[in-house]
Amino acid sequence: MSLDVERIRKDFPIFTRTIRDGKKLIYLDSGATSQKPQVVIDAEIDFYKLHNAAAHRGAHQLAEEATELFEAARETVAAFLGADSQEIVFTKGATESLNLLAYAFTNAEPGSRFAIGPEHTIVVSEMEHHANLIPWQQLAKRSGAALKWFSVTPDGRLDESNIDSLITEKTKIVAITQQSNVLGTIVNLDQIIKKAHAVGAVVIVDACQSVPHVAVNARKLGADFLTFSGHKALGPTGVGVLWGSYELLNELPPFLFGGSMIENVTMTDATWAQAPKKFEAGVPNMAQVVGLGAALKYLQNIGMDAIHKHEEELTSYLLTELGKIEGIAIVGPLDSSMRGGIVSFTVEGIHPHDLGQYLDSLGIAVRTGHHCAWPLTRALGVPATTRASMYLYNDFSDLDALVGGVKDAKKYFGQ
Amino acid sequence: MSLDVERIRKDFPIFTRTIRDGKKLIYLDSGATSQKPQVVIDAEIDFYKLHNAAAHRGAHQLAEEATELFEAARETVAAFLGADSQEIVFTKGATESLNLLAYAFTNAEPGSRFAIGPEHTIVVSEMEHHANLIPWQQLAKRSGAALKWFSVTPDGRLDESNIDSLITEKTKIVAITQQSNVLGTIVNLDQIIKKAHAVGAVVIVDACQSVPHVAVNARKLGADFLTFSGHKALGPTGVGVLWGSYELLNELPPFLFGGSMIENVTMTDATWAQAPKKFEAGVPNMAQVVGLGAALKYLQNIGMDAIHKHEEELTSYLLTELGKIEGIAIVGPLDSSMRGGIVSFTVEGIHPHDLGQYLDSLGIAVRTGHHCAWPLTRALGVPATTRASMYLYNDFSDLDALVGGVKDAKKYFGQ
Amino acid sequence: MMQLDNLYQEVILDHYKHPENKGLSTTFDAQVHHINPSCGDEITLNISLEGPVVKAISWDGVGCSISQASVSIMSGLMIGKDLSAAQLIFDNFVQLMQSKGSGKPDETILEDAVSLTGVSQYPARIKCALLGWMAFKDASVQAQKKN
Amino acid sequence: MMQLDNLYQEVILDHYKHPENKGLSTTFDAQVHHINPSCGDEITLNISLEGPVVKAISWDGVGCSISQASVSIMSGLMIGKDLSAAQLIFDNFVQLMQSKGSGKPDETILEDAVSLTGVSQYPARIKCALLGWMAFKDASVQAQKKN
Ligand SMILES: Cc1ncc(COP(=O)(O)O)c(C=O)c1O
Ligand SMILES: Cc1ncc(COP(=O)(O)O)c(C=O)c1O
Repeated sequence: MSLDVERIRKDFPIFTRTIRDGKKLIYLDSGATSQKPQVVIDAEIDFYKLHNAAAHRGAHQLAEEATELFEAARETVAAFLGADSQEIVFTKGATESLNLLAYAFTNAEPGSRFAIGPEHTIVVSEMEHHANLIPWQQLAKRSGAALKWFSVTPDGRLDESNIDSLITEKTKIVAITQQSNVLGTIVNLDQIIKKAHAVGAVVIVDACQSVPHVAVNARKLGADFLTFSGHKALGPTGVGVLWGSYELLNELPPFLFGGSMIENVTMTDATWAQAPKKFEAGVPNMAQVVGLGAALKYLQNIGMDAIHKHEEELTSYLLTELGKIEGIAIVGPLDSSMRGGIVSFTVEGIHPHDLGQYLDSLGIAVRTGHHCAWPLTRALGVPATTRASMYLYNDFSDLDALVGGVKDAKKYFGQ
Repeated sequence: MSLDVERIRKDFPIFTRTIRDGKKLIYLDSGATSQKPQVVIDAEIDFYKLHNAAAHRGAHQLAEEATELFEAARETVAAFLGADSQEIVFTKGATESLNLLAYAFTNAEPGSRFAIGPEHTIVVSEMEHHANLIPWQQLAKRSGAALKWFSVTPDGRLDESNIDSLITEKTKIVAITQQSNVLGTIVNLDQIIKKAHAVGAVVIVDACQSVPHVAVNARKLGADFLTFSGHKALGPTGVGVLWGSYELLNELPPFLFGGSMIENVTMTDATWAQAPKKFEAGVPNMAQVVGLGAALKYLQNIGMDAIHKHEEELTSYLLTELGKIEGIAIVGPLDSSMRGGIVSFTVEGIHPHDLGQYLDSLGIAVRTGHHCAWPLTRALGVPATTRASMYLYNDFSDLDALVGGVKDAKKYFGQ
Repeated sequence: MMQLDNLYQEVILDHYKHPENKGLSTTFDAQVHHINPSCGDEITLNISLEGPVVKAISWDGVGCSISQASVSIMSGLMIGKDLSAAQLIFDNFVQLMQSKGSGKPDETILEDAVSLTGVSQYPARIKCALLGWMAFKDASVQAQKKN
Repeated sequence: MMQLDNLYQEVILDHYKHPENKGLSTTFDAQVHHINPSCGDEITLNISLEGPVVKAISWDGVGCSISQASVSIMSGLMIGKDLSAAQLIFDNFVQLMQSKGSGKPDETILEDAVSLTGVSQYPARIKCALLGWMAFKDASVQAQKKN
């Protein structure tokens, strides 16, 4: 294996606990949220114990230290994404980031490049997470713009065959995922970004499932905005990142209004600070931002390429082993080079919820259901799936346990 | 003193550190953010180390535990506010809560009780924090409604003399603070709430500076919505609370769209879960919510009445001692029963920023500037003030240090 | 595996494989459609009343063994009962589900539904067990209004 | 108190008490108004050019000793310089402020402004020291455009 998983697991305190009367924890639900290494927990603790004060709001030493830690984390995130630190906005999660963008478009003055109306279209895909679908449904509703979408092929790839009729001169926004949280499919965005920019559309990338698992260079990717959640990238809960190319970010109208995002305020009006402060109203989620910085440093030390390779090996193994079980149907591409470390499947005669419960009794944590991508599971023609999602702390033995568990479940439920 | 401060300080690890070459930390900036007791830090750590998983999104044991901890914290918050747990929405902070409300009004269907237009007015006050001012300025702009406000009397109280011309049949929203973060003034909201409800307006209370310091019963207060930030109430950064009376909360349109806030989703449309889930899109700030629960339990164990009494004693002492210094002007009421533990002042000939820096060199942390209430400092006719804000871990010796520091600063700057 | 057997009792797996009253009737006094947003399970349920008596229940849907067995058991229990008796059963069952494993089910009231007692120890599954019951409740209220 | 003396040098307190070029001229080529949003300090600054030479600077404003002294010192330094020399001084000063205490100020270029060296150790105060300088920069660009 590319990674020394045994050593890595020692960094994650949760693996010292057991599940359901003493069973080893087999955590295959990192697509929902990742576990946290001690360094991340320590970074939050240190902030609270030693440097806690309101960043950017005081001249005293604690406030200075809090500000420095906060801004250093911004630089870490920027370096991680190959971006400039002024292009990094901290949010509470990807869901907020995507809503921020959708509302900011609504807040745009007529004539601004973000202004959107009935003459425009918004393009998404059928494999979007609800977080990258419903905000655009709502923006469409508010603005009168039409919502269009890429379909999914029967084998779980993005169907780009009708790109020319989808992305047209009318297109204002293309919001699309870089990796499906259900199918595991990695979406090659090059053609879409090129086409979108050719017609002057703004491209927004949901990188929740990619950034934690594979090196992503925001600039090189060429999109305009990109977002991910800290908690899926070994970071704390309650923090997310919105990256925007600076020119657009600075032009974008603000979303949340309050302290620290202003330039000047009277009773009747206000003007805004430059980006990124313009988008960070209120006392920020400082400890979480600092924790996220520690998480990304930890990932970088191990190496995103090694992590990606490791997950490829695991995925390939799991696809093979699961494929041997009768009655199993894997959703998404069967070619492991087209996917990240997520494998969703169904087992004939066993509802995913029952399978998940059975696996849980063995200490194996998977997710079951529609995975917040209900239109996709509907398009796939399944009411729900069971999803195993992997990360740097998983190894083949975890997958053997899963495969064995599925086999046992078939017996248990009499299939 | 009402509280055993020496014992309390032992619960807060930050007080073991020193400032600027070995000076004792005198933290008088709790109005910006409070320090954290070990129990709060431990609650976050425990969550990450033992129970971390996506709440409400899995049938495995970790997800069950995460859900239970998360929902138990909701019950703690509800009990703290004398409310029902279904009335508690977790946000990232008061700023988000207030923006949530302002956008939700915009999202209301025509005919809904939240729908707002040019025929309506929104009423705030001149002593609002930017977080409870700018969202309403923007809502006014979006909707065409007129923004009106209560003035502040020269001695820093809310001027209610023109309440009848301010709150009228046209009034849709009254958004007002329960305690000024600059003046320390406690606003008696009874008359305003009564009047607002008589005309059918929705009353929104910014309780950022009250809830952490004095027992607040949301139901008894009689407002419709109320918000505070966890980080000012001994809780983690990155978490806030929005309370709403259930009927209104459940009718209120959602704000952030994404996972976990839905009932059903297709490619073109979505329907919503009941409150409070409707307002909690995305994987929540779980560790922070759990930490906030621990913070409120800690406060409750000490007793909100005792804390309030303690702060009254401190405030009264500080008002007296500062008042003895020549050239000092205290803003806000001089009667300590009308204020919480916040004292803002100016010193003739010394700019607050310089005073703050001098105090910092002695280890004393205060805040200087407009305190995110710029229209108020403008109305008071001062460019900025120095603010000392107290909490349960402060004692008379902290205030003696402050008063001594101010006197020394006068000498240092030649006043 | 003992704990899990608590959840998946024989009776449940039997009902899952051989559900009762599955397949929607063509006539009904009320029809409702309920979903479980967290996992996507869905149920459509028809009810016919004769005066205060539940004359017929039929249903269709997709879901896990717990949700399917639970609606099957519920339909068997409720058909032929008058609505006040049905309400008693309903209340008893909801209480049992919310008991966090400490509930003592009354077999004379709940009959086969006591096999679902184990569900109350799995918080995430309670909604599965209640899906059909909530649909029944909703449908019976609507049917009464109509009659 | 030693560290603080580093920040509040005599020269600074002198300029604070006796600011140079304070009081706005009635004529100017450009007038700008800058604020420091985090503390509320404000400055209005007038500039007059004669060809490429800074002929006059006058200003008014409220702010802390650092911001007031800094603009006072800046005005003394810039008046009479041609714009390229002014740019050199400006760049030098900005660099010094961003040096986190490690900068070695060039006294031949910065003259009295070296007294502000200590500011670079106090991150929250750098904006105070730069307020007037940024206003100068902005005003000189505007004045050039106009001329
Ligand atoms: C009165 C008042 N309202 C609102 C806020 C905003 O709170 P936050 O910055 O935590 O969102 C604050 C504190 O900054 C405050 O003191
Ligand atoms: C692809 C994708 N997009 C968006 C989200 C939303 O992220 P969060 O819930 O952290 O805001 C998730 C995870 O839930 C996801 O997997």
